[in-house]
Amino acid sequence: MEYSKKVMEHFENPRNVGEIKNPDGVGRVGNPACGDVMKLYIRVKDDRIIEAKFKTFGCGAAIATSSIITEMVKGKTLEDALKITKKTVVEALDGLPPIKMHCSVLAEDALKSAIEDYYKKNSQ
Amino acid sequence: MEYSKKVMEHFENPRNVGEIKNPDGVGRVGNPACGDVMKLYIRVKDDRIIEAKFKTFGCGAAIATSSIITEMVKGKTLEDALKITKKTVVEALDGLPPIKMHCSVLAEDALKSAIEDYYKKNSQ
Amino acid sequence: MNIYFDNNATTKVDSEVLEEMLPYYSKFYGNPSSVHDFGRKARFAVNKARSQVAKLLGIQPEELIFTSGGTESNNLAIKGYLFANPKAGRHIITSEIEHHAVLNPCKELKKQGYDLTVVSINKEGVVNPEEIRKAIRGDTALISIMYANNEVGSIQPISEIGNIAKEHNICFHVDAVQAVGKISFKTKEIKADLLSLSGHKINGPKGTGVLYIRKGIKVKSLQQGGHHERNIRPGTENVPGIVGLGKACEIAKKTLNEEVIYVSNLRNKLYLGIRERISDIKLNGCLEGILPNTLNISFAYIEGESLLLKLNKKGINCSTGSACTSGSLKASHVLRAMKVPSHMIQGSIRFSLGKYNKEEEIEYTLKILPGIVQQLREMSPLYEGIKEDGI
Amino acid sequence: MNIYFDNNATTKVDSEVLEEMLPYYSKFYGNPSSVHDFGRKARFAVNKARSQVAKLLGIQPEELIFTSGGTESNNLAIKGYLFANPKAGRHIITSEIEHHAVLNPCKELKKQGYDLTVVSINKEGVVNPEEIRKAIRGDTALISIMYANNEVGSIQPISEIGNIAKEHNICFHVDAVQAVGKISFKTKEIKADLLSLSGHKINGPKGTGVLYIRKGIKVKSLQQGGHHERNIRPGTENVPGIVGLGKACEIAKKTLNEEVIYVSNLRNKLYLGIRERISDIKLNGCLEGILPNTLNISFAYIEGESLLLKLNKKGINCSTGSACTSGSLKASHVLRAMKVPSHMIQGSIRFSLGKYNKEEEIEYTLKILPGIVQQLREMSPLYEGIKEDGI
Ligand SMILES: Cc1ncc(COP(=O)(O)O)c(C=O)c1O
Ligand SMILES: Cc1ncc(COP(=O)(O)O)c(C=O)c1O
Repeated sequence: MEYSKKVMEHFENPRNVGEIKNPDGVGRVGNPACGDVMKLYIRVKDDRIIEAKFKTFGCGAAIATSSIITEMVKGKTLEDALKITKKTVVEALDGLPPIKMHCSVLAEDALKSAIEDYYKKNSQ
Repeated sequence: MEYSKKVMEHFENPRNVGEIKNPDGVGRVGNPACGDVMKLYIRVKDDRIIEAKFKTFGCGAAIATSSIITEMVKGKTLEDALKITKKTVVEALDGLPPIKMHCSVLAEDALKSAIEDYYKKNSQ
Repeated sequence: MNIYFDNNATTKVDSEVLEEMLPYYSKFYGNPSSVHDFGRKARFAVNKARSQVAKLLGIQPEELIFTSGGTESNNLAIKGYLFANPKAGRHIITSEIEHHAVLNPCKELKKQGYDLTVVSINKEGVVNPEEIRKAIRGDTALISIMYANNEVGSIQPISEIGNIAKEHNICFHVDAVQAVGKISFKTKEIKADLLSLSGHKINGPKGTGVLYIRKGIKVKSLQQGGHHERNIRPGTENVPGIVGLGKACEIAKKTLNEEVIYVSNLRNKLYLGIRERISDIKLNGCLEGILPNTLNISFAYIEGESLLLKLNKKGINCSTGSACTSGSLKASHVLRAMKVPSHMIQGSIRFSLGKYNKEEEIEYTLKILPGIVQQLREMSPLYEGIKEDGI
Repeated sequence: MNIYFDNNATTKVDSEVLEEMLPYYSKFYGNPSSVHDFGRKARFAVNKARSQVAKLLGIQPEELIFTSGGTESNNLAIKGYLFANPKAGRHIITSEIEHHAVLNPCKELKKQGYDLTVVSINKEGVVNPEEIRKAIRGDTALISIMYANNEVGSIQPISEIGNIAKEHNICFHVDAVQAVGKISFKTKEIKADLLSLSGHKINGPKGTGVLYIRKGIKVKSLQQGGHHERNIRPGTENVPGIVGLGKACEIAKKTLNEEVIYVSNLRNKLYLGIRERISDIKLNGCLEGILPNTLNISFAYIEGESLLLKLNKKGINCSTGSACTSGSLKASHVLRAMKVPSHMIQGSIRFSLGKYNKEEEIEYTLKILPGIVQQLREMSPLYEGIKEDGI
C-alpha cells in the first residue's frame, strides 16, 4: 500500500479544515466503528458553492479525499458539484491504493449529503 | 555422519593391504551391488594367526574395519580370533556412525569365513 | 531522528549475529548433507546453533527442528501433530487473541472436519485457564495458546494451562514467538510439548524459526523431500540463517535479564509521559501483565493510520491496530476480543521497544506526540462532538 | 588447494549478492507489512527482487511467490495445485529421476488416494515425451517433470512435454531448480504452468526459493497465517534473502551466456582429461544432453565414498551417488533408473562446476585423481578379479 505524492501532500497540508458557522448545508457520513467519519460544511450563494470546510476522523486517504473535495467544489454550481464522483476524486489525487478506494466514496457521499441538506433547508 | 580420528587414520593408512600367496585361509564376503566386498587372507602356524592381509571394495568404514581387524588378529590363536565381534571392532575404532555399523559385520564375517576356510582345508 | 518502535513486528539483526553469519555465505557455503569439508563445516555450524537454541529454551538439542519462521513452526506444530496422531482426537482448543499463524491453521482444520473451540479472553487480553479446562472434551487432541500477545503484549498463564493440559494428557502447543528473548522461561517448566520461535523477533535473521518437539511427541512433516531435520522438515538447511538464529539465542540468554530492565524502564517512561501529556487515552492491557517492551495505547477521537503517518513524518516508526493499515479492512481482532470500543480500536497505536532504543528517543517522542494528537483531534468531528456535548 | 566441485548441491553466494543483502539486516530491517518508512523500504526491496526474478524467468512479477527453497516450491506446486483444483482429477504423472522434493510429495499424495504414474527414463537419464503422452488419462491433473537432473545433469525435453500437457489441458509443473542459471529458457515458451527455483543453487542465499504460478492457475496455500504473498505463502518475508535472490537472478540473466561457455570448457577439459588418464570409467549421461557444469562418472572397481574421502583429503570436494554417503543406504535412484550396473553406481562421483572454478583446479584434479583411483583399485578385490580374469 503506497499513497501517491498528491495524497500525502493533501494529508500533510489539508485545505479547508474546520467548520462553517451557520452553514448553508452540512453532510455527516461514516461511522467511527468503521474508522471513518466525515463532516462537510458548505456555504452557497446563487446556487454556487463559495466555501467548503471539513472535519474528518479517518486514515490518510480519508483526510486527503476530504481536503481535495473541498477544493474541487469551491466555485462550482451545485449542479456541477453533484457531478463529482469518487472516480474524479481519486483521479485528482493521482490514485488511491486499492484497499483505500472506499474512502473516496465517503467524500462523494459527504458532498451529496451536504448539498441535499442545503436543498432541504431551502425548500422549506 | 562423522568418522572418528581412528577410522580416518586407518582409512588413510590401511595396514596389511594386499594378498597372501597360498594363504592358509581366505574369506570373501559382501557384494558389489551393496557397496562392500571384503577379502581376508590369513596365514596360520600352530593354531595361531601369524599374518593377515585384506583387499576391500567399500566405503571409508569398510576399509578401516578391514585394516583394524587384520591388526587385531595378528598373533591371536584361532580360538581367540573367533571371539572378535563387530562390537570389539567398532570399539577399537572409537565407534562408527550409526549408518555405518553394518560395515563392522563385514569384517567379522570375513574373519570367520577365513578361519572356516582354514579349518575346511586342514580337515581334509 | 529515525526511531524504530516496531520491534514486535520485526527487529534489527544484532551486529554480532550478522558477523557470525557472514562466513557461511561466502566461505563455508557447503551443503550440510555433503560429505566433504565444506559440508562438514556447515553441518558443525548447524549443530552448534542447535545447542545454542536448546540452551536458551532449556531443552535438548535433538528436541528442535529448524523452520523458515514462526508461521511455519505454528503450522507444523498444529497440523503436524494432529495428522501424526489421528487417534488423539479431533478437537482443538485455542484462544481469540492468537496470531493468524495459529488461528488460520485452526480454521483450515475446521474446514477439514476438526472441531474448534476458541476461548474468549478478558479485557486485559488474558485467557482464563478455567475456560480452557471447561472447553476440554474427551476428544480434545491439542491446546494451542500463545505465550504473549504480539499486539498488546499480554502474557498468558502458560504454566497453569500447561498443567491443565498435562492433567488431561492433551498435547500443549505454545506460540512463544513474542515471549522468547523478552521473558525468561524454561520450556520444560511450562509443560509445553510443542513451542514455536521466530528468529527475526529476537534480533536474528528473517526466514528462520524453530519448532521444539518434546521427546516422545510425534509430528508429521507438512512437506516432503530429502532427509533433513529428521525427515520432519526437508529442504537444504538455511545455514547462515540458522547460524544467526543460534547466535541470537546465545545473546538473548546472556543479556535477557539486563535488557528486560533496560527496555521496561524506557517503556514505562514513555507510558507515564504520554499519560501526563495527553488526555483521553487508554492503555490496552494492564501494565503489570504485559511484555516489558510493549505499549498499546488508544487515543480517543482520532484514527490510528493518520497518527502513524504523522509520527512517521517526524521519524517515529510504530504500528497500529486500526483497520486502515491492514490489508483486511478489519480492525485488530485482538482489541475486538478485549472489547475495546471500536472507535478506540481505530485510534490505537503500538509502540514496541527493543534493546537499541535510547532514552533520547523516548524524550523526543514525548515532545512530538502531544502536538500531533492535538492537531488530529482538532480535525476530528468526534472530538468536536465530545467538546460540544461536554463529555 | 581447496576446490569446490559440488555446485549442484549448493553454491557460494556471489559477493555482489551479499553486498546487496547486507543493508537489509541492520539498516532497512523493517517488516514489509509495516506502514512506516522501515516497512516501505523493505516492501520496495521485495518488489524490486520480484521484478529481477521475473525478468530472468520471462514472466510477470505478479506471477511468482517467494518461498523458503526448492523443496517448498515443489510441495506448494504439486499439492497446492491438486488441493485447489479437486475437479482437475486425481492422477499425477512424474518421472523416475525427479528429486525427492517431487517424488516424495507425489508418494505422499498416493497414500492420500491420488493415482501416480512414474514414467521410466532411458539410459541417458532422459524422459521420452511419448511415454508421458501414453500415461495421460482422462483424470490426469498434473504432470511434474524436472528441467534438468541434479545428479547426472540430463536435460529433459521440457518444451515437448509442455506441448503435450497443453494439448490435453493438463497443468504442467517444472522443477527447474538445476536449470535456472545454467541454461537459458523462457518460462512461457516451455509452456510451464508452475515452475520451481531455489536461490542457493544460483549463487544466491540458502532458505530462498520461488514458485512461478501462471496467471489463471490456482494454488492452495499449504500453510496459513497472515496476508503475505497473496495469501499463498504466509509468514514474514525473508527480506534480505529475497533481495539476494533477486540480485542473483539479475546477475544470472546478465552473465548466463558467457558463464555457460566458461564452465562447459572447464567441464569438458576435466572429462577428456579423466578419459585420457583413467581406464574403465563411464560417463553417466550423454555429454551433448547434460548441463554444462555437470560430470557424473563411474570408476569401475572402487567405491565412491572412499574415492570422495581421498579426494577431499587432497582438497577436492565433490559428491557421490554411492549408497554409503547418503542417510538412506540406498544407492542413487537416478543411476538405478538409468540402469547403471550396481557396482558402477557404487563407484560414481559427481563433479559439478561453477563460475568460481579455475583452470588450475582442473589441472590439479587431473594430476591427483589417477593416482587415487589406482591406489583404491589396488586395494579392491574386484579389480584383482578383473585382472586375473584378464578382462
Ligand atoms: C505471536 C506470533 N506468532 C507467529 C508469528 C509469525 O511469525 P513469522 O512472521 O516469523 O512467520 C508472529 C509474527 O509475525 C507473532 O507475533
Ligand atoms: C532438482 C532439484 N529439485 C529440488 C531441490 C530442493 O531444493 P532445496 O534444497 O532448495 O529445498 C534440489 C536441490 O536440493 C534439486 O536439485
